[in-house]
Amino acid sequence: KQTELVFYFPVSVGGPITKIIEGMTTEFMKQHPDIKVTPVYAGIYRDTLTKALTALRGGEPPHVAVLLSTDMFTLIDENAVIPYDDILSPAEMSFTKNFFPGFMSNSQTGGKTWGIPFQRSTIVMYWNKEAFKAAGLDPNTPPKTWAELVSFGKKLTKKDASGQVTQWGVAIPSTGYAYWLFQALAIQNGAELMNQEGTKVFFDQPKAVEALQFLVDLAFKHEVSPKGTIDWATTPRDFFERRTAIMWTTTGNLTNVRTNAKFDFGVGMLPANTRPGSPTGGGNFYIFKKTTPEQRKAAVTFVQWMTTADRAAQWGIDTGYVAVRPDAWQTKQMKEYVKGFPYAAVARDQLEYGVAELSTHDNQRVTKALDDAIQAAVNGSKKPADALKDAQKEAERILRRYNK
Amino acid sequence: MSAIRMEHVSRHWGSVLAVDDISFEVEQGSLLVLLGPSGCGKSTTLRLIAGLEEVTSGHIFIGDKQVTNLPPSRRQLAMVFQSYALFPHLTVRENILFGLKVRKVPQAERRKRLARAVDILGLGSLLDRKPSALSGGQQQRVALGRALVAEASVCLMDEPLSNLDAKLRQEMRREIRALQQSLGMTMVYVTHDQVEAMSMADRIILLEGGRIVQNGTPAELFSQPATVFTANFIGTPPMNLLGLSRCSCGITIAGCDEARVPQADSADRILGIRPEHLFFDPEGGWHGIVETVEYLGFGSVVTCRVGSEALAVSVEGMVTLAPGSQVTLRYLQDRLHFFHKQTGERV
Amino acid sequence: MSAIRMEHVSRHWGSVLAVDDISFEVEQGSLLVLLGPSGCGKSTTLRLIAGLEEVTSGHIFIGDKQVTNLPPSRRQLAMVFQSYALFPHLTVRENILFGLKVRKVPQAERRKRLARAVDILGLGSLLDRKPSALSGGQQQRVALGRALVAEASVCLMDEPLSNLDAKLRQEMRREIRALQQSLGMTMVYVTHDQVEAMSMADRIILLEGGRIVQNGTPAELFSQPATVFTANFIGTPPMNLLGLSRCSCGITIAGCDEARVPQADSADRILGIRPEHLFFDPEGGWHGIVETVEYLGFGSVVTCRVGSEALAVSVEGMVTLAPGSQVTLRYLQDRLHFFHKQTGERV
Amino acid sequence: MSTANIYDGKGIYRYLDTAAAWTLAILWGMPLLYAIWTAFHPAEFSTSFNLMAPLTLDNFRKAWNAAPFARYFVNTFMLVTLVLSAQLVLCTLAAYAFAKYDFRGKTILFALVLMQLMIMPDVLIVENYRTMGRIGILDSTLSISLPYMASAFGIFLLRQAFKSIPKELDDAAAVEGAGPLQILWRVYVPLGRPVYLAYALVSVSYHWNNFLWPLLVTNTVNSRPLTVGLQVFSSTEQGVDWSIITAATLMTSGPLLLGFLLFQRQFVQSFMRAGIK
Amino acid sequence: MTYFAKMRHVNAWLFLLPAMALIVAFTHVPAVNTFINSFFLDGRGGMPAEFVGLENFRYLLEDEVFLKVLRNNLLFASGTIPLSISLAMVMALLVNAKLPGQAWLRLSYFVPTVLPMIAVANIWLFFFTPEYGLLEQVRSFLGFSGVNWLGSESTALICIIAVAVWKDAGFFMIFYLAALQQVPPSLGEAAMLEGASRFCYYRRIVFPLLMPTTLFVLVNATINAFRMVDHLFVLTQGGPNNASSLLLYYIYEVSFKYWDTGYGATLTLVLLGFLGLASIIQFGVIEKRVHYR
Ligand SMILES: Nc1ncnc2c1ncn2[C@@H]1O[C@H](COP(=O)(O)OP(=O)(O)OP(=O)(O)O)[C@@H](O)[C@H]1O
Ligand SMILES: Nc1ncnc2c1ncn2[C@@H]1O[C@H](COP(=O)(O)OP(=O)(O)OP(=O)(O)O)[C@@H](O)[C@H]1O
Ligand SMILES: [Mg+2]
Ligand SMILES: [Mg+2]
Repeated sequence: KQTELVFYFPVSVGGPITKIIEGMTTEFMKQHPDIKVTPVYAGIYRDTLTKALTALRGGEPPHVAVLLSTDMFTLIDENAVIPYDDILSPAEMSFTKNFFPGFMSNSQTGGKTWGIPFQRSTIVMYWNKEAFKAAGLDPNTPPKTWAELVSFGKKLTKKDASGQVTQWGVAIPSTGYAYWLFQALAIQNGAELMNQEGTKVFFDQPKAVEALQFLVDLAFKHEVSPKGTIDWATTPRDFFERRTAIMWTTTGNLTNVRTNAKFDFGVGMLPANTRPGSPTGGGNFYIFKKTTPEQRKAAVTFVQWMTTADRAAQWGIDTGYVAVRPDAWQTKQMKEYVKGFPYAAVARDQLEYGVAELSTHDNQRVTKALDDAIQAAVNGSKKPADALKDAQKEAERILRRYNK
Repeated sequence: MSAIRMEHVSRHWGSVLAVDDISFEVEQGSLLVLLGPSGCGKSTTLRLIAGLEEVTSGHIFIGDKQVTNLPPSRRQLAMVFQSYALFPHLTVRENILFGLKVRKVPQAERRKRLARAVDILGLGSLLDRKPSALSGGQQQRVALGRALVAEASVCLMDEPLSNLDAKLRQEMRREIRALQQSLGMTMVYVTHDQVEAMSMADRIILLEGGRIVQNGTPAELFSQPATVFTANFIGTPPMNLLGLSRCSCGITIAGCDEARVPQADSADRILGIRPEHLFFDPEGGWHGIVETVEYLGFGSVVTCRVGSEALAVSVEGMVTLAPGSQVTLRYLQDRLHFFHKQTGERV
Repeated sequence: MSAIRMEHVSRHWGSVLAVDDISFEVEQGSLLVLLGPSGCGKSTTLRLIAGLEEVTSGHIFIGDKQVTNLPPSRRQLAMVFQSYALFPHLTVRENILFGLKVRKVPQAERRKRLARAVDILGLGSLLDRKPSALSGGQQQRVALGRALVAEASVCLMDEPLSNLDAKLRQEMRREIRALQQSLGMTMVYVTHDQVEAMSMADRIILLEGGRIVQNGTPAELFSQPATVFTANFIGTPPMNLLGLSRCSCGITIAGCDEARVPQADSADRILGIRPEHLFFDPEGGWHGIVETVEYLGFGSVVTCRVGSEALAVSVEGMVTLAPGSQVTLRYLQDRLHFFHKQTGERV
Repeated sequence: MSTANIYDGKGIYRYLDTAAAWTLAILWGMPLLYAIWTAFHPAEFSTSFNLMAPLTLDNFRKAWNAAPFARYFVNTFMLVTLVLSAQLVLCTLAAYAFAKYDFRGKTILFALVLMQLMIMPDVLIVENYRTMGRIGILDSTLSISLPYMASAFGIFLLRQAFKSIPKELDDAAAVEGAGPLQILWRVYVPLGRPVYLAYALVSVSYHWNNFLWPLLVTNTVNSRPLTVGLQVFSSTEQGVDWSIITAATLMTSGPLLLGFLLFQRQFVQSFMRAGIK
Repeated sequence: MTYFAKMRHVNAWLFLLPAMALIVAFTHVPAVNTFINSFFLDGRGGMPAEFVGLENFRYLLEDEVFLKVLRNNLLFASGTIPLSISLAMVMALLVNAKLPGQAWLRLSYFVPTVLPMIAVANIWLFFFTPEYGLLEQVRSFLGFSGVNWLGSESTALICIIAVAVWKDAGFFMIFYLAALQQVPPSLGEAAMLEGASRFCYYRRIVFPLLMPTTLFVLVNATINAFRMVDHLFVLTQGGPNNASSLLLYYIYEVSFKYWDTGYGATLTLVLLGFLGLASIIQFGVIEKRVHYR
């Protein structure tokens, strides 16, 4: 008799990625005829979480799901998922050592492993080499520091005869995942935004305020970036349309940029201020509590199958996400790929400076508070310090019940 | 046996006594007209018979069966409505056969009855049209057809002609009457038009305020109105109703010493005299002054003032009397009517 | 001076000649009726005068000014529509004053004119009601009021009474006529009802198919119809139009040897004789058989067959002649009309 | 239809009116025009307009392959059918009761029904979601349609329509021997046709396009209607690709658009005859 | 009770039962439950809900997001309602005037109604995109300075309003069109004979006659103003900094993203309050003034 697994996943690319996942599950089922996996494609991360939790409330959650690593606390609080430790023996748990530790830090809490990295990413910087050339910059040298970012940006910002900007220096999105991009700036400025337990946040510390101030200054003071919020969804298109010479976005966009950019581009680590760094991001495999023992076992089998070195490598190649384990980078196909396209390794290299993504209890709400603060600041409607103070206050109120 | 019998039937809506303790019978095969001014309860009476309204009190019999509590669908009668109530979405054929289909009459029987009705009413070429593509008269006939095929022994009609123009109305009147007589139907026919009533009815029931004022043949209502109300309601133009006064020379028309009315037994009467029974005649005894002259197609009506009263006089064709001219009037002696001044009842 | 003059006016819609080369004049202070069957172009003619339609060709004068190309708002005339066209959201007062407000007539003047109209039409108690709270007759009066206060010298009316019941219609007829005369208005009045036309008009223009058939006074149309069409259109019931035939003893009514018509100069004529001019008289020369008897209120119409023709005879009051009875008829010798069989024109 | 209004612009005014009308029309048609442009051209022309741009159906192919639109179509189609047929039956019966009968509590019941005009199921998503969970029909076409099946708007509209049917027709049918249901079926329903048509079109376009509630109660492809599918499809981590999105948009609203194009005259007329005022 | 009366009651109730049951189950019961739930704080992870009295309401008053969203929604309503209604009326008048291409005009005005909001919002997203979006291309053609339409707190809500107006106006137009066709042409002719100008005719005759339609449309527009949130999902997700968030969208976030059902219920209650208030005002006050039949 077959064990049935419903599997929610959020890879959301207008195109082949759903097909890739479906292909992988089909392949998996061929090898494991006793398990039947139904992949359900559920939109972006946030929607997928909403769906999964909504389904949980409705009594029929999925059995396995790829959800943001940062939603771990939320899922625990909702009593939605079980740790892998409850399914596997300690010996069997050793497989978690195969993954980059940078990715695992978001996947474990209280000594238990709740998620297995799958579709992981970090933020990287893309730049338009042609634009660099036109601005008299070396197309192969991206900005390494905030100061360079500003000075390069000034050169890259082009205006037409009437003073209208036709090309911006840099675009750092402030919708969709505003908190994530902001966290990168905060890390680079030496600020941690939360504690390990996800019960405290430090939004209004001076270093964070400075980071936000920097983001605001890019638009208002240095005028190298558009004023107001910059839309996550349209930023890649801005880049393709040469409306911005540099953009910060997820490594997950690598393949997208490769196919759509009609010019030579570069991919690099984010510039540093007091230190380099980027938060990790992306999704982990979670196993839901409302499952039978057989389903749990089957789910683990599925998860482990999906994250073998070969498959992690292939997944990375197909999508641009970071292959989640070191040995994946040693596979033949990956080596070849990196040889042909060295930028594929940038994200891995940056992992060295990776920091766990902002993740707290009631994560959606806390990040929403931070998002609002960032948007208020880049809109000029609040001073960065005030905005972050408000966000801090709001976050503390939300986290009150987890601090008892 | 009477085809319909109403026994002390009333229908009240709150304090509105639409029909108030009415009793009458309709003879098998006869045509009864319910006549009266607007709001007098004609439609309500008819709808009570049909079962479309429920009685407040009283009993209704159709044939020898009490139907007081039966729904309309089980009273086995046919009805033609003021606006015909043809189903606009059905063809003439479907309209006529509607009831038979609903009653699950077998196909063969349906065909037979349809053929007969179509034959009688001359609807042959119209069968596949929708009512909207028919003239008023044709619609009328379809409505009749629907009533015919039901082969109900009683047919009710609520002002079926009031939407037609004068000419057509006259034709349809004749047609309905002929049909009723030739098929021997019992018919109750509602109208507020006394001309229609007079020209069609075997019997007329005149209603006022939910009560029966007079129940008689057309000739009776015309020549012996039981009350001032009847007198005033029947005839075109209506009967002149004149106040009387007593003066030195006897009883006269009010306000005029010399227009004597020797037939009156008291000044406490109202004198009724039809315009048709007055003539301009130099030898007449009443002197009047012409007030207006109206051409009414069929003839003209001259209004004259005699004393303090206005008298209408019917004259044929067009008249050329100028307002203000002096006239003398003669009346038919044996066509005077007298009513009590207070009760309005015939003396 | 004529108040309105139409010179060879036509209005065509594609191939429809709604109004076809019409010329006439309306005398200052008179009432002209446009009469004719449905679709003959009456409304179109009126709307051409008002400027609501454009002429295809021809000229229109109001007073001594050519208005052919002026918009309606600048022709300075008043119009009463068939459906009154009262503004449903305005009170009676606002309806009446609408035009004056639009034309910025000073307050004092407005008040004066309103008071006068209200006085004439007896609308005093209705001023604050909405049209929906008025009876048909009252609405009619408001529409008249609106026309009155404009104090335009010309007033047009398009079947203003056709929505009213018979009784009210008769009253309003009288009222409108009295008003028109007392105010000395020039009025063009459209109707398809010959009785209305006859009882109101100073002059009647009878239209058929967009052309003028006869233009004359009511008495002329009645007593000297210019064509068979007029003869058939005027009078209730209409004139009997009888075919003639020639036999051994002279010219007779078609199909009957002995009903002689010595006045006829040829059998190629149509004989017209009004029902009012026929009498049952044992000494009469025509023998007939009663076919139907109809009571029509004002009197009765007896249809008799003489030869192959059917004759209507008017009789006063109710008649009790049974269908099938034999009668003899007498006619007024000087009231016969003859028309050409082919052209239909009066001989 | 109506005769010409004498105040309709003449001469120069007519030209001004026409210009105004067309300016507005172009403004209003812009999004659709853009969608058509973009969907039929390669991606690089989605933001720049060049008359010489090559035509392609690629975007449609990509969109069609990128998500199970066939399934979504089936789901939406079933949803719309289910909702509409339930609405027609339930609203007809209720409207008939309200229009024909006089019974105690009628006013109160009608007021209760009318409340739904204000408090639409769209607003009570939280509670209704719970209810669906309790009945255990989440993630099904039934759960999307259930709250909409008894529509106050439908009841109201049909009641108006039924009330405008002459009482005489009802009486005539009763005298002819028809019972209440027969009268409903043979007289009221056929005569309400324009209203049914207008209502059906409104209802179909509403449910074809409804989003928030289906988003909540559906989890999987098995029940997900087009709108939700489209949203899931178009919200990507990688940013928007208008060529594909417009192609998908045209695809999903195609049937409805086509239906309206074909039936627009009847639609507008039935609206007018329905006397929705 | 007489036979007839009994029949009436039984039949009427039978016919009403199915519809009533569903309406009660999905309108009245949830409304009451919402009221009850607003006194509870939701339990996490399957814990039972906790009775907290008026705490949710107290929080309502401190919740800046709520206050902002409420303000937005009122602005949204006061933008969309008059705009969409007046545009609908203008469209109806234009379409009714038998101008060249009438059928196309009607089609073009009405099409937004048929398109799914969620889909067209993506197209509007393009229009509003800074730098190269359509609006920007037009703007730079005209030489004004660039605006980040959706990204700026001051314009995001305006964009949201614009899309809503675009969507609704054509739908309301149909109602006006239907009403306009019922105005007898003779009223216009009478007014013209009285010397009324075109403007005067529309102002004094047509608009007052359209009042009942306006009432109907007003009710619908008001409901829509509190119901239409689909485009938020695509255009702004309520941002930036909640500048374009609306009440129902906030309810969705609170209830389905934060799973704070108790507070969600409290917010829903506010929404219901607004809808109720709107209906009372509209039916109570305005109807008295517009009724003329
Ligand atoms: N459903 C009802 N509710 C209350 N009163 C009614 C109802 N139907 C009729 N009436 C009242 O009963 C009285 C008689 O009405 P009915 O319709 O029988 O008059 P009618 O003689 O047919 O008049 P008409 O010639 O105008 O048709 C009227 O006063 C009317 O207002
Ligand atoms: N707008 C129009 N377009 C085309 N034909 C028209 C128009 N108006 C009137 N007609 C035609 O012109 C002819 C005369 O119409 P008109 O309305 O003047 O007749 P009428 O004498 O007033 O008839 P009725 O007594 O029925 O009102 C008719 O054949 C009619 O069909
Ligand atoms: Mg009646
Ligand atoms: Mg006419």
